Amino acid sequence: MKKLFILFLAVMVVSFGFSYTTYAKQDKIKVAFLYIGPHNDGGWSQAHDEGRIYLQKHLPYVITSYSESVPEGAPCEKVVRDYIHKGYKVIFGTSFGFMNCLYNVAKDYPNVIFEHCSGYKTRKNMGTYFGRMYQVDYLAGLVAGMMTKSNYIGFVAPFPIPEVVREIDSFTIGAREVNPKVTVHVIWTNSWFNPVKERSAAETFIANGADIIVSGCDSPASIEAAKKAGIYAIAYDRDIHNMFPKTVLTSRAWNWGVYYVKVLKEVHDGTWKSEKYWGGLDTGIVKLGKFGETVPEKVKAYVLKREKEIKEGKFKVFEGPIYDQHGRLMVKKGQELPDKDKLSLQWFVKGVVGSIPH
Amino acid sequence: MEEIVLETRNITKIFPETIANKNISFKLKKGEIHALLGENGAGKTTLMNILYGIYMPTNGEIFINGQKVTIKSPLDAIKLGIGMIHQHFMLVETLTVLENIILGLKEYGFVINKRAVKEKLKEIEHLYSLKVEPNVKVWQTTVGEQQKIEIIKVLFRGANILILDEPTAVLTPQETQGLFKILKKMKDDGKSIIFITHKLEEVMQIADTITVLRKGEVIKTLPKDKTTKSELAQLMVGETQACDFLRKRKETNETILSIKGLIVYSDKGTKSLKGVDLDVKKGEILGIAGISGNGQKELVQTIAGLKKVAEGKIIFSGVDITNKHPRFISRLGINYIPADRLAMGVAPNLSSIDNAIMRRYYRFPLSKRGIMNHTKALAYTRMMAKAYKIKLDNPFAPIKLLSGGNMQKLILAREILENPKLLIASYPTRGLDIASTQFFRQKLIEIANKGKTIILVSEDLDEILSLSDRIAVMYEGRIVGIMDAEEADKNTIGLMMAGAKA
Amino acid sequence: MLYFEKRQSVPRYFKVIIPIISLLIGLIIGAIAVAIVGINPLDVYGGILSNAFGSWYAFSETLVAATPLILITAGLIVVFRMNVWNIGAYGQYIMGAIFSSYFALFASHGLSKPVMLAVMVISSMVGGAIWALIPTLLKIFWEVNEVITTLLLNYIALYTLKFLMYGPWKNPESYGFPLSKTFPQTAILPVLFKGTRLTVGIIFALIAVLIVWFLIKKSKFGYEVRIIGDNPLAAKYAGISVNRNIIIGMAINGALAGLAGMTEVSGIVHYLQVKIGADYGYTAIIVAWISYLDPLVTILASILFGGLASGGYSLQITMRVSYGIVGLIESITLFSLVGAQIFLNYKLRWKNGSS
Amino acid sequence: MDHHSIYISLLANTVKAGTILLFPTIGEIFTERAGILNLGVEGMMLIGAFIGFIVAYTTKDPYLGFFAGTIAGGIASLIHAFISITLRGNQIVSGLALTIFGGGFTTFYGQKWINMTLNNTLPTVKLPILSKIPYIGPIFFSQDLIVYLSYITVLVMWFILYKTTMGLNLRAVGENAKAANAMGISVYRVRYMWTFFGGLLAGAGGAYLTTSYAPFWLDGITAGRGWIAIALVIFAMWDPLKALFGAYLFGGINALQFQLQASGTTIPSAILNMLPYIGTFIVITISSIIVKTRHVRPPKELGIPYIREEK
Repeated sequence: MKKLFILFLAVMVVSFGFSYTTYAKQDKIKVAFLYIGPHNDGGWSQAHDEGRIYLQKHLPYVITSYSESVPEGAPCEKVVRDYIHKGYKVIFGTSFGFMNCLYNVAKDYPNVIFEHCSGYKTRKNMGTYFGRMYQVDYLAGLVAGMMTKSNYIGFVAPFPIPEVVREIDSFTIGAREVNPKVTVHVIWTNSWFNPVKERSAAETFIANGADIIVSGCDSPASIEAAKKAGIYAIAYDRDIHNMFPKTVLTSRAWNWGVYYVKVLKEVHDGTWKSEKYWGGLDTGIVKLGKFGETVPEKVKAYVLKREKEIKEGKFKVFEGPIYDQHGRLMVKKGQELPDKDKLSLQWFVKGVVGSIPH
Repeated sequence: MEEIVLETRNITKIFPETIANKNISFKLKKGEIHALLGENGAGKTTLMNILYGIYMPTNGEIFINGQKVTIKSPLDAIKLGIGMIHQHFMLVETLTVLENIILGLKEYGFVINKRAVKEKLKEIEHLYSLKVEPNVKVWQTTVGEQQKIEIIKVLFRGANILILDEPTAVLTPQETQGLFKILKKMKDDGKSIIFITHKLEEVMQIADTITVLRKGEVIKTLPKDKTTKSELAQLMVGETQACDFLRKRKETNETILSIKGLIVYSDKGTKSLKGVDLDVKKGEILGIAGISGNGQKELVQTIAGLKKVAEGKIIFSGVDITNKHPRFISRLGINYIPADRLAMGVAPNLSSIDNAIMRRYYRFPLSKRGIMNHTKALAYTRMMAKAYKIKLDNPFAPIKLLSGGNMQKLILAREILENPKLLIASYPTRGLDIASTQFFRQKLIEIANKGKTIILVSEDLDEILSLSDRIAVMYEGRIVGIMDAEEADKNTIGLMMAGAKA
Repeated sequence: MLYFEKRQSVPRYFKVIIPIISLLIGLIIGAIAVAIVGINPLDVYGGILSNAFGSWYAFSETLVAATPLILITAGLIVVFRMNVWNIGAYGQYIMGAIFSSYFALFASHGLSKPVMLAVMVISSMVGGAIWALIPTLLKIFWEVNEVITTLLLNYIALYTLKFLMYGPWKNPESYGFPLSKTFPQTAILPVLFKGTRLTVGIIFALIAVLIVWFLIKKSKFGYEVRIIGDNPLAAKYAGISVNRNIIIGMAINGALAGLAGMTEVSGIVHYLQVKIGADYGYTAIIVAWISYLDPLVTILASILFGGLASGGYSLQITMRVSYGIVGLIESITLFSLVGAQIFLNYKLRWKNGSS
Repeated sequence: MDHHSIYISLLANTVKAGTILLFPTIGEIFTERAGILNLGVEGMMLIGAFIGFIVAYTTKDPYLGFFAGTIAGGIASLIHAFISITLRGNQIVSGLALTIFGGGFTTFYGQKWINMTLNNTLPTVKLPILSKIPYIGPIFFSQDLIVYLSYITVLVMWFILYKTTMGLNLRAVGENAKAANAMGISVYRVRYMWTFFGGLLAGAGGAYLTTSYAPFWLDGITAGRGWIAIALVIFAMWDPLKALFGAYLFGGINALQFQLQASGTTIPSAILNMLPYIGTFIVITISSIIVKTRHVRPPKELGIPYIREEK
């Protein structure tokens, strides 16, 4: 036992030696990104990573780094503190689960700037950011509503959180605007990224007669299933029109780069302030992807008209009257659902078949 | 000139720290029955395992039909025409008789040709009057049938050299005669047979040539016609230690243990005890005879609380101990030396101390309020080793490193030191050398002379006859007869062991 | 021909040297794996070392990761010694977190900090123990294989947690996100050293190890566990109740795993969420084995593997070395260790084929 | 779509999903029959899935991918075979190590393959005549070739186990290695062979997953299916034919939860996700009780190393 202990001490001593890493002074701003999945996951994290690369290209005074597959629990804080110890000045946490981790660390490092995606907690040195994807979802809903023949649309959804509920609702609002017979069916996979479950869910929809599959998850598995069955799909996260030109009607895509550039410019100029950023179609942080080959011009024109109206603020997705699943009037005519309620949305609009646990 | 089918030259087998065989040379002639005679531990089984490719010899050579051979595995042995019938049958219980017979054979096709197998079975039945039911699972057959299966297995492989390792141990005297008939028939067919045993009578009855082994060495090879039982005994044992058990019988008419209508099921769900009634009198040595597998093990384990009673009652000194906890029973004064020491009697990888205190570790002074006193445990073990002459170099070393005799002594000491009123000893001398066996028998007599009651289970009829006051015979889960030792003779007991009513 | 020959005695230093060599083999093969993808293994190991032990902060983080490992391993040792294969420490850990969180979230009113923490400690242990006893009772009564049931119960515990997080226990102020409310101050374990996240949880872990050490080496229970582990038939013969001891052992195991869950939510995370340290339950199995089921050695081994895990995460930052390297090193170490067990009982010998 | 076609289509998917489990279950049955407990199924499946994916991706041939994944699973099993057969190590721990190894290996080397998609997956091949049988045809005989291979595997392996000398040797080795050895059977060889076979089939299950069912790569894509396969071995009571029902039953429970959601149930989805595991848990408990009362035992020497020369 004694020997083991001595060996252990030796290891300790040696490893202290390693810690004397040189600390190079640099004028460049070091920026770190935390991803919940692999940087090349083809979905959420990859969209952020594309944003990071965009940032790197556009601002010469920025150095970026990232950590992928960062666990949301205890290890997250260590990763963040390690970055800070290495001189990183801006930390982007790109998943909801990093919120409390960033919030805790931010308290200890008032000179480091923290930006958290999709959460709600802020500090003086910690802001949040997100995009109004629901606007794009609505546009995609228009496309789907006009393209479906069976009027049965399947939505493969990850978790019953407001972000996703909002997507399903706005999509349904769009689809039923042009086709009141449409029903949107929901299956929760309880996972952001699980191709096997996503495929099973899509296949279940197809068996039940769906002719359009909407992916709310981060892998293209459900789109793959749609392709096999020869039906349509609507993609999420990134524009993957190229991969499935015949299947994908359109994509709801993130474009984080514009925001990252905005933040770093502010940081560089010393004008950055903590805020709760929620940009819409007009900012470019969210966008509608390319239309599929089979989408008729008539449909495209209708959708693009609406897109323009939204950008100009003339059209609002969550404007009443909106009824919930059970037919209750939730938003009165002429009113719009306030942002606060959008952010905590926990009910389905009329036309959705599915349930949210309470 | 007689044809030599098998010859060994200077076979030596060294196990770590023991030499099991030392320069063993002997010759087996065609068409003879060659007995290898020796006490337990004389190295007979090791030698046979070497011939059958289970062990590799450390040194020495083997010749088959004059050709030097290397036998690396049983497959090599089978190819050379050697067949072996092991002391513990090599049968797969969950397979059918037929499947066991053709196990490892390639002659019956990739897809098993059952019809061809059955035809050959018929042939053998015709030749040797060996009849078995091919489609029954082996676990459903009796011990006698299992030996038949083993013999058929060997015949199926066309063996010319047969090795039988203590084949009569599990047979009734009558079944033994049946076996001998078959062996003689085989011999007449030109097969050569090696017959391993320690029973002099059998040797005299069946063997043509006898090789006596002692302590791993060949003492002498001699033809049966030119020797006598007493000479063989002398050769086998070496210098005999004079030993006389002075049994002072203190039997009373008081019943200490009373068993009524005991029914117990085996793990497989069959009845292993089918209604046993037995009264044990205070101060007697009751021997239980029977071929193993007839319920002796289940009976004593049930008394010790290790098996569940389905029906019936066990009363000990007026206390109902039916289905009571084993510790409750041992605290009442029943202690038990199990049949298989490594399987049940000890925890082989633990120290001698841990094993020595197994019966009293939870009591003061070894244990107090759940905390153990290791110093006291060591002292207790040392005391035990001294009192019972157990050779214990390092009490902290795993007990499996002790010799069989020492281990058995430790178990005996452990049980006797609990000061039992009733001691159950199951096959207490199995696998022990002569000195240890004598030591054991003497100890048993000694404690019986002090007025303790003993139940002795053994398949060695001589042991039972020489130690017991009364003898009960078990057959197929029942006690078929009880008699006073003085009135008993081997023949009647043998008949009862085979199921004949007293 | 190479063959194994039975040993009569085992040199004492073998038990020290085998785990060390096994770990070295794990590291060497890990190094080869890293080199194949074109990264300098020395950089990788240097990185792991400095990130795990290179500074007081790094070391404190290693201890944070070691805390649940020590607790879980201490319990595993008890049941592994009886040849009961609890693979379900992860589920028991989650249940401990859930049970203690219940009190932190819904019953903290008016309780002082010491009382609150005591309630949480006890409830987490009860929660873990209950989850461990389900497969134990099934094993005892119907011989249901505990490897499978404990493993399935991990999934069931995880989905129970998910159900609570998306449903009834969701914080109404978290905009519907799957988090509980943050625990009140009274339900948060005090930090030992300022500037670190090291809480009194590590003290719980050390106490647990001492208790298990005492139980195994000094108590009657430990003696019975030894006999059961070596020969259950002999145990039965000696009047030891095998089932009772397995139940006690699994209850201890589950309770300690549950307590580990409590130290995580109350000490580190401060609220309940879906992801709370998934690897601990499995890593603890390796730690238990590499420490030869010796409770005191587990402290060292836990720190080592806690450091490997903690350092491994940092590698992703510095060198983009996939976290998979940790699993590779762990598994190869374990393979070597299990394979090398044979040298405790056998010697490798060379013999010419013909004799 | 009418209800008939919904169910037929769902059942056809169930068969497909069940195939992922069927291969490893059959493999583990034979490994255990030889007396070797390999808890590394999950790890071998992951390796099979990973290698299968890479090969299918680079060669653009899903069959080649499936074949390569199968072989990879077999090779992975040899680690376990060496440790548990030659070195007589603890099979439970070695199996766990194999599971961790599979996860670590594929995570480590799989980094750059994550989320790449196969363009060529296994094509559906409708069998002539058979696929025309009402109900049965579209469910069982309008699948890809590997699904048909799984049917053949079940039947052939059942036949081998009970009707051939190879199967006889296998059963003997798992029940009583000493006796088998005495009859000239090489216990080591039989055990190596069937452990390898188990690895092949575990690899096949994994490879089927990534070359047909979910043609992507991601960490831990098998998501515990290896453990379910081990559980199904008990359910099947070590009989290849029963494994077929077990695999499809599990696939069925899995499909059921999605169908319930699609038809708008109010049961929380986390509870529904739990169903397959609770289902397996209950099934294992019930079949263990049956095993106990019916005296269908696991192979007697399961998990016990065989040592030829021992005294």
